[in-house]
Amino acid sequence: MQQVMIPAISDSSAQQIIKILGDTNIFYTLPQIIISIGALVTMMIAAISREERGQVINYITSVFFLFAGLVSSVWLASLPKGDAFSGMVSSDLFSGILNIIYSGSALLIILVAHSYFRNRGRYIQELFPLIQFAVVGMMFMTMANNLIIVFLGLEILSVSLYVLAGIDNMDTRSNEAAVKYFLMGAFSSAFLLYGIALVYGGTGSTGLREIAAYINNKSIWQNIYIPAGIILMLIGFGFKVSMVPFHMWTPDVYQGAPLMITAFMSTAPKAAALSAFAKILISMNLEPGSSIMLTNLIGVLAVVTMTVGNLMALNQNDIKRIMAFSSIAHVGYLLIAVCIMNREALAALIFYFCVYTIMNIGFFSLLSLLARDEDRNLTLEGIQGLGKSRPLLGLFLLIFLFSLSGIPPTAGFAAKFFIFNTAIENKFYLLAILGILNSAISAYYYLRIILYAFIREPESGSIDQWSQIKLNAACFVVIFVTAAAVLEIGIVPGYIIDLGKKAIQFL
Amino acid sequence: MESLIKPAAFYFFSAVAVVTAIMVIVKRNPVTSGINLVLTFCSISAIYVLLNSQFIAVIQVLVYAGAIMVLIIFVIMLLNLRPVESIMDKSTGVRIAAIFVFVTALGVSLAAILTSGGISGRSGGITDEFLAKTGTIQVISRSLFSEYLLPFELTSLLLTVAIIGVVILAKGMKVRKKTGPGSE
Amino acid sequence: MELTINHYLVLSAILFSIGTAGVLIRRTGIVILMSIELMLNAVNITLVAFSRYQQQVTGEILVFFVMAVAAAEAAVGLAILVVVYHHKKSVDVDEINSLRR
Amino acid sequence: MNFSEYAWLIVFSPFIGFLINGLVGRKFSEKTIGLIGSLASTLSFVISVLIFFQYSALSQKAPIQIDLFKWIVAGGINVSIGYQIDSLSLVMVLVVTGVGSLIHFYSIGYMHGEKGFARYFAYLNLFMFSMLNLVLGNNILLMFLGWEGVGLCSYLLIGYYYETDYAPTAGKKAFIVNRIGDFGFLIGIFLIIQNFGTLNFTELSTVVAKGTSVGNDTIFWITLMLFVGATGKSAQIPLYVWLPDAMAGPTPVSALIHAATMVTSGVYMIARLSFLYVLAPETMAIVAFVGGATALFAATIGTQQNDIKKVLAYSTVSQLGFMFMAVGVGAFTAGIFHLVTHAFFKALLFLGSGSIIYALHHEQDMRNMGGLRKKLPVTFFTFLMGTLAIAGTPFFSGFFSKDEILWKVFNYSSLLFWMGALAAMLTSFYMFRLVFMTFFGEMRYHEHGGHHVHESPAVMTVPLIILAVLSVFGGFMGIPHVLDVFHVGNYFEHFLSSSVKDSLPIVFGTKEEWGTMSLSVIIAIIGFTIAYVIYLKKKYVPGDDSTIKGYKKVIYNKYYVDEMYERTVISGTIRISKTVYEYFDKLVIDGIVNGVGKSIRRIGEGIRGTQTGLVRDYMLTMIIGVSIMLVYVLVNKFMMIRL
Repeated sequence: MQQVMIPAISDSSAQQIIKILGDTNIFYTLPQIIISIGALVTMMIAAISREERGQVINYITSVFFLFAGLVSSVWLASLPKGDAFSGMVSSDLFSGILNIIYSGSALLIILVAHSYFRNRGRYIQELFPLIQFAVVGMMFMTMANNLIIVFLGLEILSVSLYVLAGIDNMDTRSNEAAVKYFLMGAFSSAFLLYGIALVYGGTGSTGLREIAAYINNKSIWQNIYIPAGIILMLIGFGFKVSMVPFHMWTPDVYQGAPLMITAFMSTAPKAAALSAFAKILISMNLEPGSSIMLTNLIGVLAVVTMTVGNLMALNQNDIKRIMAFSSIAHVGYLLIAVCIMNREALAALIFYFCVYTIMNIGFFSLLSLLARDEDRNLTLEGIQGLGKSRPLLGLFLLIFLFSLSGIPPTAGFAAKFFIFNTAIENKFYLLAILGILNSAISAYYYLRIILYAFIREPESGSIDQWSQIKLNAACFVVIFVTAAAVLEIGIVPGYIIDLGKKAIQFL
Repeated sequence: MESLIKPAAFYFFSAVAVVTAIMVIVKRNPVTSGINLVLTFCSISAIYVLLNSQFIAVIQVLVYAGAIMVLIIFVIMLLNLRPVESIMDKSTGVRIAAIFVFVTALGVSLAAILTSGGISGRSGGITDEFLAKTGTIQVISRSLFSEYLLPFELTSLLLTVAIIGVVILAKGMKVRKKTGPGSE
Repeated sequence: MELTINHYLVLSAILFSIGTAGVLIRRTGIVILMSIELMLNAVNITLVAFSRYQQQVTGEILVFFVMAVAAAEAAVGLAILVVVYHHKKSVDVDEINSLRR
Repeated sequence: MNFSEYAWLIVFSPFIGFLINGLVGRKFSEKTIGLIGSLASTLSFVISVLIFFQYSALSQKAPIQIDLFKWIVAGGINVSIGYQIDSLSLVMVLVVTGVGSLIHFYSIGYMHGEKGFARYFAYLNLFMFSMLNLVLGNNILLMFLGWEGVGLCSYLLIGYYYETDYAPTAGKKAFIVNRIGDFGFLIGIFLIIQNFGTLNFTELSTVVAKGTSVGNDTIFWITLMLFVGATGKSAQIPLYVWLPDAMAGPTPVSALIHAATMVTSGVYMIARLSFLYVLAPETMAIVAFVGGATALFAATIGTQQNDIKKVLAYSTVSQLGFMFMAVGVGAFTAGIFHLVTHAFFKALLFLGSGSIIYALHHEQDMRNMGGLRKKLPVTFFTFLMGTLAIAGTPFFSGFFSKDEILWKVFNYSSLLFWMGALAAMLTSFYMFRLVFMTFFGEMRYHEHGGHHVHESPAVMTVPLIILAVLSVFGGFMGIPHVLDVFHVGNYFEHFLSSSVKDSLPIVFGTKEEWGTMSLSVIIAIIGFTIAYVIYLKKKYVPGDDSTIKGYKKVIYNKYYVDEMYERTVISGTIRISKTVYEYFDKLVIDGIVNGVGKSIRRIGEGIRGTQTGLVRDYMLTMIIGVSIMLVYVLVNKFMMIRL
């Protein structure tokens, strides 16, 4: 029995450490390293300079580092799969695509955030390092092969987001968002941790591969710790993606946080949490049949989530709140794919992430042009007459909202189409039918926004307000690129689906 | 006699931990809650000693009792928080019902644990004898700097994020941008 | 009389429940934060117990990281609460309700 | 020169028009905008005529495929943006572009001076683009794309007069009802992918022809779900409610979208997938009876309307019912034939009513019309031709097509035949009622402020005349067998046979065919006579109810009793139909549709209360969720132990 110790102890320890450092394959974490360096550099710049020039330098620096991170993610995605840090993380096409989504969305958001925070009147340069750290956390979550890494990545992300939500410390609404988000987030991460502990206790390991090997030998019902632990982990991730009944923070935090922070929170972190959870499930081989319990549970949660999200959105007046409920509803559609839990469904999931991120960022960037008075004007009445006095902005609004409600030929339609189609192909008829019915309901509140923007007469005074909007170049580029992508993906979605399917092969 | 010391110690420290934990949540004065929480942490540390993980026991005292709780109590003092009138409020009935449900759920799951026959994972081979020979700190630190190098680095990242966050939140607090009904 | 792992797990579950109860019944933000710390500690007991009874170090190392996380969360959480106190002169979470419905 | 190579231009020409008018249209004069829009549509028409002549000369009429590019290639499905030209799509394209072009020209006159002239033409061209994708697409997904596109344009055009408060609401209603239908359509598409693995019409029909292993149940569900989509788009029971409201849009839009083209796309879809539908006789029966019921039901409501456009709207619903009845019994050719003739005369009637409304400065209530025969001679004459056609006067186009439907239906079920016959009688009644109330009798319109009623400009009357000619003579392309004394043959059926064939066995002989034909003539005359007696001889004008709105006020004001009293002079059928309208339509159907919407909103309002803003309440919800989920796991565990 004495011989089964871990090798690190039996050899000469110094040699062992050198050997392990040699096989770390550190380049597989290149995007994280680049973006971390970027975060540290921007943090320094923020500490040194408070001037307007410092802001611009900081902005450009963070754009540069995120872009470098994006490029290195693309490069990593093109490499064959490989492990790093003695199997703690692994790089493959799946994580590559998601890393591209994270760094890309952060890049787009920073491009817009610069002008947004200038207009808001409070420019906080530490915004940049925090967003970059959050991206690093998300990248580790997706690449993780070990529950410890998932947990730490999630915490890096969460802590950054708590602070980002409250970043405007002079705005009471932003403070309130931060308190709510922090208290509930810390509460839910205790559950996540308990879940990890139970899974560890049940299987004797925190590594996903070892856990999978254990479960393959026995069943998850071998020991009650394992299913209970998975459920508790589901709660932790469910909180992050705002799954009902862990969604209650979403509208308040989305409404309170500064607009571009809301945009960031509503896109990449959801993809990160959901993809990490999906990866955990798929690497544990919990495909349908092996676990009816999970399939049923997630199916019910999916239906409840989208229904609650859609119903609550119907009577809202604040656009940020509408978008919060809309994001809850979208998570419901995503959970359908998680529920099916086979490889095709995961390809549809990746596709949905891409599309959802693009259209949400586009829509929020458009809103950032209209935001006044710490976003308090972003209500339905507040955007009255936009379509008439600024037809171009109106056109973009139309494109994003049609995409969000899933009307062809926009990307939103293609994304929903693939999810529902996968559901039907795998004989999840009820889920598909309820999903489609839900997306029919959702048209109502997106349409309300359009109705107010186009059909209601502008309020007196808002005409000057609309005509005063200056299209700043970076913001316009983001809006234009996302709108074009929404249409382009809607018309030719095939190649991204193919990419998603390839990505799943690597898992 | 020897075999009775460990269980007796366990029950004693468990009782202290549970009682002080309850004190944390029922005391009206936040400072009292904080002091009780320090006691809870210390008894948990003793439990770790019983489990033969002295290293964790030591850092438990250092980090929790020594750092985190000092910080919390410092903030309580800084804000000069008064004891609350009552910890109960009108919707407490519902809350207690919910806690009851939750505790029941947890209790039932414990029942399930007790019936399912303990741990089932693979054994790592690090026995108490081995630990006594090598020393806990050596074992943990070797793993920490080889196999668990990445999480260790991530921890530093996490702490950096926390520091930046605290700096952002704290700075510029004195400047009021505007006054009026909106800013309260 | 032998101490089994179940003893430690039950203790951990009890402390976790007490922590949960504290989060739910208390209105003072800082006490909620303390209750959350209590919950994390309860999980730590589970981890160490599993670790020892499976003769591994993984659980203990995880505890190490949990402590770091707890410290980070406590720091950020306290900072947020201080900011709120600055505006509202109170850390009662029931008074923080301007965003709703 | 092979014109079919230019088929993509049919589709994209209106799109180019849309881009020009939509992007830079505001800078042009009205004339330029109108010409760009109309010529874009006319170009499509010209190309389709050229292709039609080339195609009809072919001896082997195989479908021509034009694949533009691969659209979605993923896993099992392979969908391209591609168009298919065969006899069925050619007929549809000719109707869409032909009638569409006329309406474009007409709009130049009708919309003169309106705000957003360029926007109107841009939407109209976008509609043409979507509609042509719908009819020419070689796969169901592209068809669905067009299907959604036309719905969108319909929504935009109904809400065109956004200053009024009812137009946006009507647009929203149309949009949402259509989304419910589309939900069925989408499920149908998913089921086809799952079971057949292809969405291409030709491949699909080859798979089906080879004999498929797909079970009858599955085909039943596929066809039924697709039909749910059709009921939404083509305004059949129970989803017809949006169409009468859709009349809030400009009248040319009503003519083009809500009469001639878009609303018929459900019929086209069933004809296009006829190879699938014939495998599901149960669905066919449902289609036939829903069609029959709609035809009869909408016709009864049509008799009680006083708004000239509402009469025509219910008439459209009723005529669509006839088409569904035809395709439901398996007489696909007859259904498409009626679709074509209906497009002629209904577009004519709508444009005629538009001409009246234009002359009377947006007066739509027939009680304020009358005696317009002399003031608007061209409109009157052409309108009369349209009325004669729809009423089924012998040798007018409607006679041929409606008679063929009734004859085919008679072979299927006599009950359905009598429903159709009754609906035909009511059609004749309400149409002549409309004509008598509008053009005959005394003039009840008060000219004021120097506005004189005068005939519309030529840009509006010329399309009327062209459509009148088509309404009168259009029927001769499909002469029924018994009337074919010169043995020219039924050209229409012959042409269509290369893509659609009837599945209905003809069980009766020539004698019965003569019988049904004479019966339908008699029926038309009965309807005419009743209308003549009531509205021309007795000069009855329905009471003024402009002060009341909705059924509630009717009851509260006790006005309803007075009205019932007044109605004792009118025949019993009319009274019943009035009741049907008041109670069934407004209360039940509208109530259900609005009620569902309202109750959904109310639920939303209710659960909104959970969002209290208190973070502790949110945590409480979390804990309850956690508890339920943990208990669920334990229940599972204990069930495992039991097993």
